Amino acid sequence: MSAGQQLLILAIPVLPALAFFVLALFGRLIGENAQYVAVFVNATAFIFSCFALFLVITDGPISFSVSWIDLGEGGSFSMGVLIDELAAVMIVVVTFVSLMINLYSGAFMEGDSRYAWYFAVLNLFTASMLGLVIAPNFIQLYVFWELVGLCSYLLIGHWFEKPAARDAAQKAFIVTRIGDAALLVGILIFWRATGTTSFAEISQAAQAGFIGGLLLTAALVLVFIGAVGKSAQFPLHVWLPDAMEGPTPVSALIHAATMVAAGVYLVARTYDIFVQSPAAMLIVAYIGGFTALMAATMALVKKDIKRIIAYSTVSQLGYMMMALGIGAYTAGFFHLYNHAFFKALLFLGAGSIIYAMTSYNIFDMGGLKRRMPITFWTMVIAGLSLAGIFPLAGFWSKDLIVAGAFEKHYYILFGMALVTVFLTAFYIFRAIFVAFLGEPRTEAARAAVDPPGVMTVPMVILAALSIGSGWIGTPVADLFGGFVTPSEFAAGVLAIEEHAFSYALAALSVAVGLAGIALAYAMYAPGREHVAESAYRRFRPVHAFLDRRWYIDDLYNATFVRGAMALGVAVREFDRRGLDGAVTGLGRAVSWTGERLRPLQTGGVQNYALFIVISVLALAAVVLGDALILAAGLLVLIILGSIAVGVRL
Amino acid sequence: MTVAFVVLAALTLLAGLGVVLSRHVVHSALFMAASFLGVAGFFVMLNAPVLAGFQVLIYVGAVTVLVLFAIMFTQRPQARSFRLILQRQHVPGLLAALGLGVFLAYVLAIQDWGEVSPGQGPRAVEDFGALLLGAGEYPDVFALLFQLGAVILLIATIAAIVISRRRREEDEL
Amino acid sequence: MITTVAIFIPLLGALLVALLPDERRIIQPVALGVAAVPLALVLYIYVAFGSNLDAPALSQSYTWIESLGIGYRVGLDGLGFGMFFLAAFLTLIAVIAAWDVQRNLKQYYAILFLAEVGMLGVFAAQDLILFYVFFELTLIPMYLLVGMWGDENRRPAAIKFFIYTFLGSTIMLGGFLTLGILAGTFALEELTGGGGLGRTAQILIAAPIIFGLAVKVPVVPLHSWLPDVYLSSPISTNVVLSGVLPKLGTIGILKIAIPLLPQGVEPYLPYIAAFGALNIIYGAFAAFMQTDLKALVAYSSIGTLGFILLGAASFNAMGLNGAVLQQVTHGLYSALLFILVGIIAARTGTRRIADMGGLALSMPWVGGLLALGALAAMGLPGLAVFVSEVMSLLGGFDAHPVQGTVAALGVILSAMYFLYMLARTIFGPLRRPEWQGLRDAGPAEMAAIVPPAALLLILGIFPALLVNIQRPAVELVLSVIGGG
Amino acid sequence: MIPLEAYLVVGALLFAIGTYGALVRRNAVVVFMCVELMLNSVNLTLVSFADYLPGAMGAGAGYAILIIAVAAAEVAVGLAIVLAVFRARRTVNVDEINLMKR
Repeated sequence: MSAGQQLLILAIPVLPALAFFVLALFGRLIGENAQYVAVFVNATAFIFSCFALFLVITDGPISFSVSWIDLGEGGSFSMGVLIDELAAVMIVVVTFVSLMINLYSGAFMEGDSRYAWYFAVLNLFTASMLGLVIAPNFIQLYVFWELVGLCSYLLIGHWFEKPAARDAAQKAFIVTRIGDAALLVGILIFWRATGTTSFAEISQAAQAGFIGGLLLTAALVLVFIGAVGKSAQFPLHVWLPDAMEGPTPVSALIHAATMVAAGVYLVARTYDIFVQSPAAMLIVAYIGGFTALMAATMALVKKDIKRIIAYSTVSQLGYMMMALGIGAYTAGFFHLYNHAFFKALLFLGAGSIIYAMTSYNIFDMGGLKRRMPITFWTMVIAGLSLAGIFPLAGFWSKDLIVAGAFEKHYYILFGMALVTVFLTAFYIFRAIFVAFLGEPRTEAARAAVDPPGVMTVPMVILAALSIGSGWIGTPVADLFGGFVTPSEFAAGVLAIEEHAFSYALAALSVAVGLAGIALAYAMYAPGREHVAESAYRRFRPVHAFLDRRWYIDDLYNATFVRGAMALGVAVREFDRRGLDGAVTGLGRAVSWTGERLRPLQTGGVQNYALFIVISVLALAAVVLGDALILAAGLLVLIILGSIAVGVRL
Repeated sequence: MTVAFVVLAALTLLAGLGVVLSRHVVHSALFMAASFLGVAGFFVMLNAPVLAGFQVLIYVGAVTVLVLFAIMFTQRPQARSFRLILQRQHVPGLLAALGLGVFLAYVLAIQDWGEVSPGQGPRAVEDFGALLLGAGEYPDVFALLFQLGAVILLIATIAAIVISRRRREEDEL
Repeated sequence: MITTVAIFIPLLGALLVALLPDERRIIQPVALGVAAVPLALVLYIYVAFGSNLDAPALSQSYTWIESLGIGYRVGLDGLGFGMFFLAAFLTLIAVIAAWDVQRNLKQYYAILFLAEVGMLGVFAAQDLILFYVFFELTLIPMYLLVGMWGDENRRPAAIKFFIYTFLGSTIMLGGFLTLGILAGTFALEELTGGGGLGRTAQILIAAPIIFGLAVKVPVVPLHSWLPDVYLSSPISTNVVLSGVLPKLGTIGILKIAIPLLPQGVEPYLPYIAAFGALNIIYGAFAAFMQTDLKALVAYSSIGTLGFILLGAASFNAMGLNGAVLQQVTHGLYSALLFILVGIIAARTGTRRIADMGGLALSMPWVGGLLALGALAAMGLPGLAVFVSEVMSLLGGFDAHPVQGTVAALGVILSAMYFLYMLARTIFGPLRRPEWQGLRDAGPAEMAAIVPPAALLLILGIFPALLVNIQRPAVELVLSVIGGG
Repeated sequence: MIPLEAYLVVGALLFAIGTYGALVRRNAVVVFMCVELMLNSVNLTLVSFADYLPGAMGAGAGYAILIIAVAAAEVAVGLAIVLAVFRARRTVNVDEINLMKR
């Protein structure tokens, strides 16, 4: 490919990065114009991304790199670009959602005291995410992996005056950092075993037998723990709900569409390695399936609309992981792609509500349907898509996953997936019914109106995509499945074969979803509050268990957080008392000994002279070497010494 | 010769003991002068009359006078008791000094000095000059040491002046 | 010749400053000028000789004591160049950051320049005895800087520092002398590879050398002098103390212990790596519960230095390069953090973490750069520490998987305490209403904190700027190890 | 001919006597005198070496000159110190001058 094209593709991540530096350094000068810079940069990046996608479609994968650190035979790292079909779709999604969010944020963040800084970090995030997506090796991936974590930290903590936001940011960073450390160790293992960090070369090395068996599984599990941290899978899911303290557009971009999907993307990216360890694949599948179910149950009882959507995100990411784990590669990534649109839309809808009124609690809302029609209808579309109702986007990918689990004989996972479908439909429509139907419950809800156009336009665009994005992967014309496919190698290992589209399974999953919506209507439709109330009374312990997030956070607090603090105190005290005490004690011992020896220093000049003479005699005796003289001399020395000491002046 | 040696040795050593043991400081100083004279006599016997001259001039003359002056400046009524002029450590001191003397005498006496014959040293003043300036067949290290000695004397003179100078505030004491 | 000039210019500077009248507006510009000269020379060397540090213009060799093979031999190599640069750079920063030195400013600068002579000399010395001389030459100025301009605990702290590190360096000197006398020369170049000594002799000699250097680094559990001294010293002394002084120890390991005694160091490697990991974990846990902001930074420093040990113990290109680079990056971030801590303490009147909060609201630059420094310290990509840490880890894990894994877990711990620190100092609501009007960093303060921050960023994005310089030297060391 | 050893033994004994005095006398001036005795004994030894040993090349005499010079310097400085101490402390007794002890 030509240098011009390379430059153009490089510009995709570099432009937002430049925008970050400009906005961060000159933010005060730029002020309110920051959003125009951001939107312009993102639009450009989006157009370039589309161009890259076009190039990939016509010419195949793009790949080039420059040396970053070169140690000759000692190994070298490069920073490069690898845009294959997977990455091409991903960068388009990232730049597109990012563009939408930048548009939306312009109005949403109006009047914020750190307006330019917000856009700066948002752009840094976009740049990092793009850098991650196009990474051809683990080192580059890790670099940007950490950077998106940083951006997430900064954006969750954007309103850092609020202790809740500050603590949530801290929690998010630390929890994901645990995953990152595992990922790092995984990278270290790969480096040690294969001497490279490139995805392709590691895969080849593994095929050639340089790494295999338990070690390969261990390395992959560690890499997967990294993905678990980023994608908020069990047991590192605890940060994502708290992360909702950040501005809502941030949640839409980072905690729904892009960054949290990075974990899934990582597994997809390294799929050729993963498929070589069936044990690792099983772990991925079961962690994913379990997370999907668990998060869905937690979402059932939440009152905060953003948290409901957050748990939904955890749950949906679990789906994707499960899909990858069972070998339904295309389905998993297809779901990621669809999910990005409808989940971003859900968050933007929530953001619109926040914009109109200050509370996140759905029971403070009510009756918003008439007052905020655009928000309502887009939310319904997104909800239907999430619930997997035909023919919206979510249906196509979710159905592929459910069907995949069935066809590959993972019946437990299939059962979990179906239950999750039901729960998903229930909780999202519970939120929609409570928030939008009936009568307003507060003054704020009564006064709510739809947000300005700059915010609704992205929502409408995303709504359209929530309906239609899945249509490129229908069984009639499976464009997506023909484009993003596992490599021939992975397909061979997994023995993937074409399956006919199962209408029965599709009908089943849609029916389950509709049943969920129906139950939600039965319990939460206007005038039926007593149903929910009686259900709550009957299942109070279960409700408490779910509301306390299965007590997982409490468990972590009691064990890890307390443990680390106790250890910290112990080390501090050891350092202060023990170690420093030992050194001080040594000093004391020396001065004690000195004090005891002090009488020897009589201060009398002649006393010293006497000792000199005695020492000379002793030395002379030694030099003479005659044993007798030596003994006598020493005897004399001892006698004289004791007399001299006795003679203290 | 032997007689002279015995007399000189007796003079030197007894006078030395006198320095140590006499109760009066002035007596000590005079005994010291006597001892120096004995050493000067030895120098004459050892074919070094020049050194003997130096010895008399510097030690018997200058040093003794200096010491006497110091005694004049610092003397206060002396204790009459002999014990009080000595340190409390006089017994170990005596033992140590005896040990040293015995040891030195023993070592120097049993040592085989090889072929010895008197009359080897520089006898004339001219030879001394050559020796100190490192000329002739003598080792040339003395040229340097000689100059160093000169410098030391100069410094010592200055130092003595500085140290013993009365300061104004001391006058008030 | 250039090297010698660069080393001794500060000595002239010290004299010059001492002769000037003791007024800040006269002293400070002159001191700045003096400090800028070595830095300018280093930059000139980088530009003109970057790829060719062996050039004769940079090295000098005079015999001093011929019978013992001791000589005045200086020259730059890739191992020392980064630190040579950093020593010059941080001295300049320290000169700027001396705003809390209230009295005897000219004596302060004069002593600081004396210390600079020692620091520059250590990194350029090519002779064991010369190395030792410069090594000790830093000690007394540092002792004076802490002991005369520190806070109320300065005296005991300074004495502890002096005795502790002097003990270490004396033991080290014992090793040096044994090595030099047995081998008949003290020139590093001739000693490389062991100077003809057998394996047993090398092992025996390596022990005191490594121990002595470990005190200087300091390696846990020999670190107990460090917190007291760091806490007591004025800001600008901290800059040098944390940025350069520990590297006297690590450069000794990298430039002397390993290439000179390859077989002797080899049996100790697993332990060195283990102590590196211990440093990382111990430093993190000790930092975790500190109540004093400065103490937290001090302990974090102990932790980060562990990566140098880990990388050095790897005996492979990746790890050694990482260790050499980590020396520089650690210096940059710790200097930055100590200055910022000093500014914050001066503004708020406290160093207790629990008493702070929301400082980013009133001091965005100070808070932002504190965050940047903390993020750098915890190894965030894009900032230079990440590069060196990852390289050290890759190399270290390659050679010592268990120690490497433990060290990698330090990544979590460092994130924990630094985020905890950020959350309680710059984030959150403003703790006291009167802090609303706290002044953000002024021009002088910005001049002290922006350059290290910028360098962290530049080296983080383009690590090759330094890696390419040090790479040939590391390869030389590797060839010694392989051949030895 | 008187044997060399005789001179040496006299020198040794004189040295011992000087040592004894230097160790036990309280009066600083006497201590100085005793030190002078020791120096003289050394001189005596050196000069006898110079006279008797052919290999000495007369070096003993040279050293003796130097010792005399140093002794003179020492006496000058030493007595000056004694004077200064006496002025400050009103005593020349060595065992009373132990300010360095504390």
